[in-house]
Amino acid sequence: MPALNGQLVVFGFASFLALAFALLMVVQKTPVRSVLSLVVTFFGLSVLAILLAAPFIAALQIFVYAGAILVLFLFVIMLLNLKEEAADKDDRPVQRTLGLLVALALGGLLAGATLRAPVPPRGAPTGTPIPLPDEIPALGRLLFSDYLLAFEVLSLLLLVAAVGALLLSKRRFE
Amino acid sequence: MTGALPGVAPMAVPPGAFLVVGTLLFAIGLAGALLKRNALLIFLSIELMMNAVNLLFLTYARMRGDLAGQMIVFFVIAVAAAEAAVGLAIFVALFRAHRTVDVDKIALLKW
Amino acid sequence: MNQLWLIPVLPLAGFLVNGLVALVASSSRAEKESGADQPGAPLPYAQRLFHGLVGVGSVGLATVLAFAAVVPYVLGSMHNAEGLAPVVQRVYTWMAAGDYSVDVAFRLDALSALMLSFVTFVGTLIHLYSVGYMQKEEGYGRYFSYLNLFMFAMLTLVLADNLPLLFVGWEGVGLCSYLLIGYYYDKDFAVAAGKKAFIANRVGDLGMVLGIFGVFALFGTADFSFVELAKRQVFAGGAPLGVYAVCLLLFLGACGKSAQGPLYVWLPDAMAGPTPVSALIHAATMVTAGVYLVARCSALFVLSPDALTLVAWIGAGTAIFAATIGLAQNDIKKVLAYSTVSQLGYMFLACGVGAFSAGIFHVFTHAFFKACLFLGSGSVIMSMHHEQDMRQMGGLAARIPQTFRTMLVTTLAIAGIFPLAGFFSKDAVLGATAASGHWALYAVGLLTAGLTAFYMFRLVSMTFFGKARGHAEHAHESPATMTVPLWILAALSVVAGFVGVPAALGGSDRIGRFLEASVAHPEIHEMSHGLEIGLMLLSLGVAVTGLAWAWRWYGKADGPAEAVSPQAHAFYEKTGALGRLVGNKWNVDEGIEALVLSPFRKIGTFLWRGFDALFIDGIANASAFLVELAGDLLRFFTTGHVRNYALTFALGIAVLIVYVWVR
Amino acid sequence: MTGFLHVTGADLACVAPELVLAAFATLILLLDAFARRLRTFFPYVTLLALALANLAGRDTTGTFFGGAVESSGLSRFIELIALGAVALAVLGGAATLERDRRGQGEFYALLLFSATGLILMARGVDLLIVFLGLELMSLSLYVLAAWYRDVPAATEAALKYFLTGALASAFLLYGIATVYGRLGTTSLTRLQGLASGSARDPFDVLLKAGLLAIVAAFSFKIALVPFHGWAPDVYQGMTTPAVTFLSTAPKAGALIVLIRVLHALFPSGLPDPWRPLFGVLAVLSILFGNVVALSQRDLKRMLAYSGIAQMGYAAIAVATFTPEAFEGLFVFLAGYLVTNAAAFLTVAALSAGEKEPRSLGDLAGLGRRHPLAASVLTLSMLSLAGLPPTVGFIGKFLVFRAAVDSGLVWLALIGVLGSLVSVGYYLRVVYVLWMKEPVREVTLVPEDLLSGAAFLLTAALMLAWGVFPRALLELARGAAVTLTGR
Amino acid sequence: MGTPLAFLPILLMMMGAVGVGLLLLGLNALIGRKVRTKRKLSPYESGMPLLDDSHKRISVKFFIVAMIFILFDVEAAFLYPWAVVFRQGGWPVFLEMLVFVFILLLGFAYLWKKGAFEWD
Amino acid sequence: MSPTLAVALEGAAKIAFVWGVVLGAVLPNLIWVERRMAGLIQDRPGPNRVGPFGLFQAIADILKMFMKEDVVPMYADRLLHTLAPLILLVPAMTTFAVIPFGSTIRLFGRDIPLVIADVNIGILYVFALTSVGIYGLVLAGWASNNKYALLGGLRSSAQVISYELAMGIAAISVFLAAGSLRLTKVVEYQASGTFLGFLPLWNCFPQALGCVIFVVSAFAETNRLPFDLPEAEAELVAGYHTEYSAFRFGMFFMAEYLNLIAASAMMATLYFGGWSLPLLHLTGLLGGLVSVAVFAAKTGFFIFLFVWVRWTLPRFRFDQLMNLGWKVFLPLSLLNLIWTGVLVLAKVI
Repeated sequence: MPALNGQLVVFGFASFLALAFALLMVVQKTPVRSVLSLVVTFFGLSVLAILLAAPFIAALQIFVYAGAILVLFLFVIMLLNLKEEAADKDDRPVQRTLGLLVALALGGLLAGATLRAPVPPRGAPTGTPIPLPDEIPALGRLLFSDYLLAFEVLSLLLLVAAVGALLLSKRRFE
Repeated sequence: MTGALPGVAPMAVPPGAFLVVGTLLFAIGLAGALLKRNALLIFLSIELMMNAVNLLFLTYARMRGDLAGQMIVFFVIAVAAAEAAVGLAIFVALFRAHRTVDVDKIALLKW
Repeated sequence: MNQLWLIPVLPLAGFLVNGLVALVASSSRAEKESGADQPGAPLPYAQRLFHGLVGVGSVGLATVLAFAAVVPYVLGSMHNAEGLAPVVQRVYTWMAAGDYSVDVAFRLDALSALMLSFVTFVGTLIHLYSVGYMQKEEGYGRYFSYLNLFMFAMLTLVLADNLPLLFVGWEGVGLCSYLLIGYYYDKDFAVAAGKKAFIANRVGDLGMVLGIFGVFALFGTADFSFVELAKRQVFAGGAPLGVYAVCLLLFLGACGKSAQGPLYVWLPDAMAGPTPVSALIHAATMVTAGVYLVARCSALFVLSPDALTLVAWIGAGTAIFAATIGLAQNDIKKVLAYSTVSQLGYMFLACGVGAFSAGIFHVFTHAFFKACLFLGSGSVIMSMHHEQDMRQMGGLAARIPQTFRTMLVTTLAIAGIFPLAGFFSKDAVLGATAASGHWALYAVGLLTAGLTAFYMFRLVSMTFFGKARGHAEHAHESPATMTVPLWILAALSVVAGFVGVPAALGGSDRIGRFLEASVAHPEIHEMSHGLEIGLMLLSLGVAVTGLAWAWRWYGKADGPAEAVSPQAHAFYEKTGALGRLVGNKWNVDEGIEALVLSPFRKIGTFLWRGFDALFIDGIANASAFLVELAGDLLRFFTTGHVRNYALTFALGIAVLIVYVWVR
Repeated sequence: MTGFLHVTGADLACVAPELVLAAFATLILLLDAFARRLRTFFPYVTLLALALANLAGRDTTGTFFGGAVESSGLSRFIELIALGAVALAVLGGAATLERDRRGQGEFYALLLFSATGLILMARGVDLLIVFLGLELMSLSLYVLAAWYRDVPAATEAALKYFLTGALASAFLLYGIATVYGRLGTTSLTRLQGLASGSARDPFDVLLKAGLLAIVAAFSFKIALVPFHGWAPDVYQGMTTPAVTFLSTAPKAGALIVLIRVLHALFPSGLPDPWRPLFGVLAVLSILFGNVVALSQRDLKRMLAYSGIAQMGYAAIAVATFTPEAFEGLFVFLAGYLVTNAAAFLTVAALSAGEKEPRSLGDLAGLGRRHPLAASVLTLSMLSLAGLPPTVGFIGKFLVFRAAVDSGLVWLALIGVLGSLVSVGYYLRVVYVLWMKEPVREVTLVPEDLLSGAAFLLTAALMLAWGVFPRALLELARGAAVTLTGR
Repeated sequence: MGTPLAFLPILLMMMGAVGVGLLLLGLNALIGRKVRTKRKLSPYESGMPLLDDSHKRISVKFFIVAMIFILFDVEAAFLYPWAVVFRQGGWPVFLEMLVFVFILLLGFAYLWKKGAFEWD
Repeated sequence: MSPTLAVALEGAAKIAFVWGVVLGAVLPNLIWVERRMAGLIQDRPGPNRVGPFGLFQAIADILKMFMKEDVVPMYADRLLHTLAPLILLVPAMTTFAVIPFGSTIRLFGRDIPLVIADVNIGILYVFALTSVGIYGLVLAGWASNNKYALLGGLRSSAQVISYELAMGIAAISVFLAAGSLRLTKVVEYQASGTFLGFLPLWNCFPQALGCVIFVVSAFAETNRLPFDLPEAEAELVAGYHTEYSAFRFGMFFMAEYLNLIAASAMMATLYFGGWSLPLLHLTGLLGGLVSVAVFAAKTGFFIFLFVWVRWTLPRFRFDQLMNLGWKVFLPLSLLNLIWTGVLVLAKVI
């Protein structure tokens, strides 16, 4: 089944990209580069999303996450003129070691649990089936039925975010 | 590989692989959150964690052939945007008051 | 039948009025003074009058109501051979959750009627006394509001029909006690004393609260109707072991409040409060709450003989232990405080051998003579311009004759001299102990009686007889608001015993029969009247011996202030370390340090109780210290570094995942 | 193909309180922008909003908006809690904000938004709604934390709250994803009964881990050890009037969500690994909170640790998981609301200002200078200590009793022990307040009508609910019925 | 054949574009001259010598604009699924979206009035 | 042949065609046209030395850029300095993937739609790429270690995001009418009927407002005059590419022109019926070729418009520009959205 193999290759490529650059993001000392690494990770994730029959989400991933949120990060980094993390010796070795250990342990535990979890999971699908290849109208319908309230609440959330962000960042506020 | 659900083509890549990638990304994000010293980058790592979860959602949605997972991701992205706006504004205010965003140097409140 | 709920509510109203007025007045004063001049100036007369009127009036009115309820009840019980059924007045349902509920309900039965009568009565007298005693003190209104609040709590405790409501009063009296001990808050020792009372009471409360839950678990209710269930041995859940545990827990609560066993430590220090407070709270009423609780739950206790035995031993041990310490105290109030601890031990001893009514009888008589003694000592202290050291007194008999006479009478009463009140109640306790066959306990009780007579007469001698030392020459008698209560209480100390004249002396032990309806009365081997009278004579003899000895050593009391009595001094010198130890309150307050340093350590086992006290008090102090230390150490986990918080968060999840995975 | 949802009047009526709150919040925002002169009226407008929202709340039952939210005794309960918390924060905070010239409309708007989110979170029966409600609530609070944005401590508090909060959100999402993936839905009503009443948790490890992530995220909001780290710092640095809200209602909301989720999965009681787990969380919180509170000298910080301990008692109810425990918990939460709010209100009134630390020593002698606030603080300390006849006693009593009743004697023992330790630091406040001579001059916020009302209201409730708790108990029972059906 | 396949050409195109870009850069590096002088390499400062850190902290305005952009970007994101079901949904869906947009417009008015769009 | 391979080959062919046309033909000529026209408008000759009428000027320019030295300033972030132009160029080159440049033709027994990838997210893909492009601007400014460059980069990106919103919302009205995000569907919709009975159903008629907003925003998006503030010489030297030289600079240049072309194509597709012409329904190979020609003509018109406008209008001030974007276009685009919604619901379109 070459079609399937093709997907496998793309999957491998994209997940390598995502994981490698995520690691790079953590290891990287320069804030700007960390942000850029994450952009690449998001690109990989977006490819994975397409493989998972979610192109709309894939587009949003780039459109909102990479295109807006990370740009905001970048702006703030420049705003605050953040350069490399101070090169002086790390004075919190406990945090460093334990942090690494905990992250490893948690990753290991969750990954282990994921692999051990029985497939298929319990319960039959109960929601809207994914219509291929045109899921956007279905998403729209879902948005204006099951998720209508969530949708309207979201507008409040965005409003609060706008108010809050302006409040905290504006130079003079009275 | 899950059995083919109505309306959903079989998955070419075993879903477990996606899940593991998502979990690993989650762990890497966590590592970043615990190891970074710059508040922005800590938050950036947390954003990565949320994205990892998004991948899980999409995988589960695909496994079950249920669109709700994608819908949730949609919302999560929106929430992440709002959170980012507020969070970064906090960092700006923080920087103005402390002249740094290095979380190790910000510990007036303790004990 | 009038409304029982009015009885506690009246003092509550008094508290509110006094408290509010005092607050408003003090805040306006604070504004006027703006902290510049001394805030401790006494209040204007009109305001004092107001506080006094409200304070005394509300309690007085409650007393009237109480007697209006009690008297018909008592009279009724006299006509009714079986005693009257308890009157329970449900005011409203307080808490209800699931299938259980707790009512605000007041209960009038023999036990509460008896308690009610003397609590209100003594309370009123002491309020009255305070009007005179406190007139020069600052915070007059505050004082009366606290005192009223105490009365409210105490009356709630006494009248409550269920354990939770009783607990309301229980905590209330504790709080007031704490506030009043720390009344002279500018003095360090008062603060420390408050703290000590606090810790001891907390340990007791632990038992109390868990005991209440235990009763709930055992019987499904905490109304005192559980007593009936206990009599019929109906348990919702739990076995005899549960009963034992609940008894121990409740007794732990009682120990905390009534200063028994190692938890006695707070009571002597509590004397830092104003003297009327010591009289009311730390002698006559609150400290007897533990005895009351045990008597209240007597039906439960008799189901667990082991628990009762423990109660008896702790009571007896405390009695003699405190009495020995009382021997060597020089602070007049401290002597009385240790005496109180000792007498409380007597009461528990009685309960422990199953003679609950004897215990309550002693509570009853003790209230009068101990209140009188405290008030008398207050009068002495006031006349001595706040001197409390007996070595600075002497020869006061002529200068403050009314105080002297009342105190002499009550000293004889507490010493158990026939036919004063103390004789009958103490004899009831000792008799019951003997009847139960615990001769060792009896011996302890008897010895304690002798010691009591000794240290009490020592007090009288050092204070009123012999040469006037210090400022004793300039002493003046107290005003009438103080002496009148003294006389009333003294009179009662004389006659109160007659309600319980035993059959052996031709009486009918009325109080015992009266209480029968409310407390359990397990099988007690009847003693022959001859033996009984013999024992009475024995105890009387011991008491007289004690008195005589004290007279011999201290009656002249003409030595210098450092060694008032040459004989006693010589005795202590002879007994060496033992004497020093006793003189030093068994080194309790020096804690572990004293344990290490004391040369007495080698023979520590000889005084096992002492060791125990040292040890246990050490634990109490050490645990308080350790908790604070733990706090000081643990707070550093909150490092102020946000990454650490994230780390703990993640670590917590990781550990919990491992936990759920493994399980 | 699903159709579209036709919003009915019943749907709107169900969320009427949220609608009113959000509408007024927006109104205040716009008024602040366009009619700044009306600023002095904002507290009153806020109170009006609360009153209207309360009137708009209904006692209907059922799920609305296509199974997104539910209406029941429980949601009514959290409504009242949220509205009450905002009311107290506004009443008590208005004077402080006025003094510092920080009474911008955003403060009130954000409080209202936060309450909206809280109510939605607690009544949401879809995890997505829960998540959104949580975020709405939290975002507002993050901003409120830094309300005095030029005060370093305030921004630090906001930073800490935000970073840890975002981390908790990430874990919450992980949990929701796992529940969704393993069980196929995020709807709590559809999850109902997937686990039959077995003694052990029938789920696979991954699902357990996911559930644990959800538990952790809400334990974070509740501030249970070891998810508590943020609380002391945030309480200390955050604007006091806002802490009044933060320290009360969100905790109640998070607890309710936790119970809802667990109840949906385990309707017949908590199975094995979960019950001891909550027991452990409770014990850790009680011990840690109380012990560390003993060694605190900053009032707000002490109250934070005390709050950790108090929530430990609440966690006992979660571990017990019986109808009686829930009733007790709801009583406890309502009592905690007025008690803790009273504490923070008075702390705000009795301290020099937002830019200064609130050391315990500064309280010395304030009993005479500010008797009303001092009395309320005293009462609040007694209630927090769980002394009868305050409401603090009732709640704790019911919770502990329920625990003993279902065999969790050890938990009740720890709980009682903890509350005994706690009396130490609570009464220390009382002691300093009344029995110490002032060390230094502290300028106080002048008492105004609103804060006076807040003091009297909280005092009255602390006592009235302690002495006549029937109404409160009925409310709690009504809320518990939602979960237990009886 | 599922959706992912439809994106294959895009993937190819991207790889191609990256390839072209790298090729161009590589060619330039190969062909271009390489004479480095200090003056040439110093940042442009209108001919003045470099005085201070050239990464000045920039105005918070940019942050505010980006922040507002994010929020409206999200709003726009929600408009897409709405747009495609609009015809089926009819008036109710139209109104529901209007509510959403209206709330954000209120926020917009607030931001406007509070001076978020003022560039001094 | 497996479906994957078929799609890949077909896609590769179309990519080759599109890039061939755009990079090979349109881009060089565009540079020439622009400079000649500038000359025309400003009444000067313009380039006229290299080749006939200076036609090879563009090629000469490009070659020159290759020959130039690739200077990376001191203290600059070398990696990011290199990446920035690439980040701009790649999206610019790949935008064309979803734009249908003609109708479906039938070749080798297969129906071949004349679009590289007909994906359901359509326009979102374009916007996603646009937003990635912002990184190019910001990073170019940041990596150069030059304050003018930094400020220029930030200004450009602020400008881009400001107009992206209005543009996006304007575009949504189009999809509202078409009922799909697929650009092929958008074109089909515009070819499917008439507006008010006599106009083609091109979106530029019912949504004239949206069309204007889109066009103007597209100008801003491509940093063209009157929106070329980032390059405002007087203020910020040369904006984000102050410190760029040689072909790195050339890549910015290239990206700008590619964006211009793509924007023109988008305008043609969204508002002017794309490859369709009213009353013209040819099928088969001929129809396909005609449709490509129609599309090319429309796109060409807009390219011309771009160039024309650049040399005729004065430049905005930065605050004016931001005000226009936020305070005028954003509300107007929402108004247009509502207007379109009402039209749809009233069954006018």
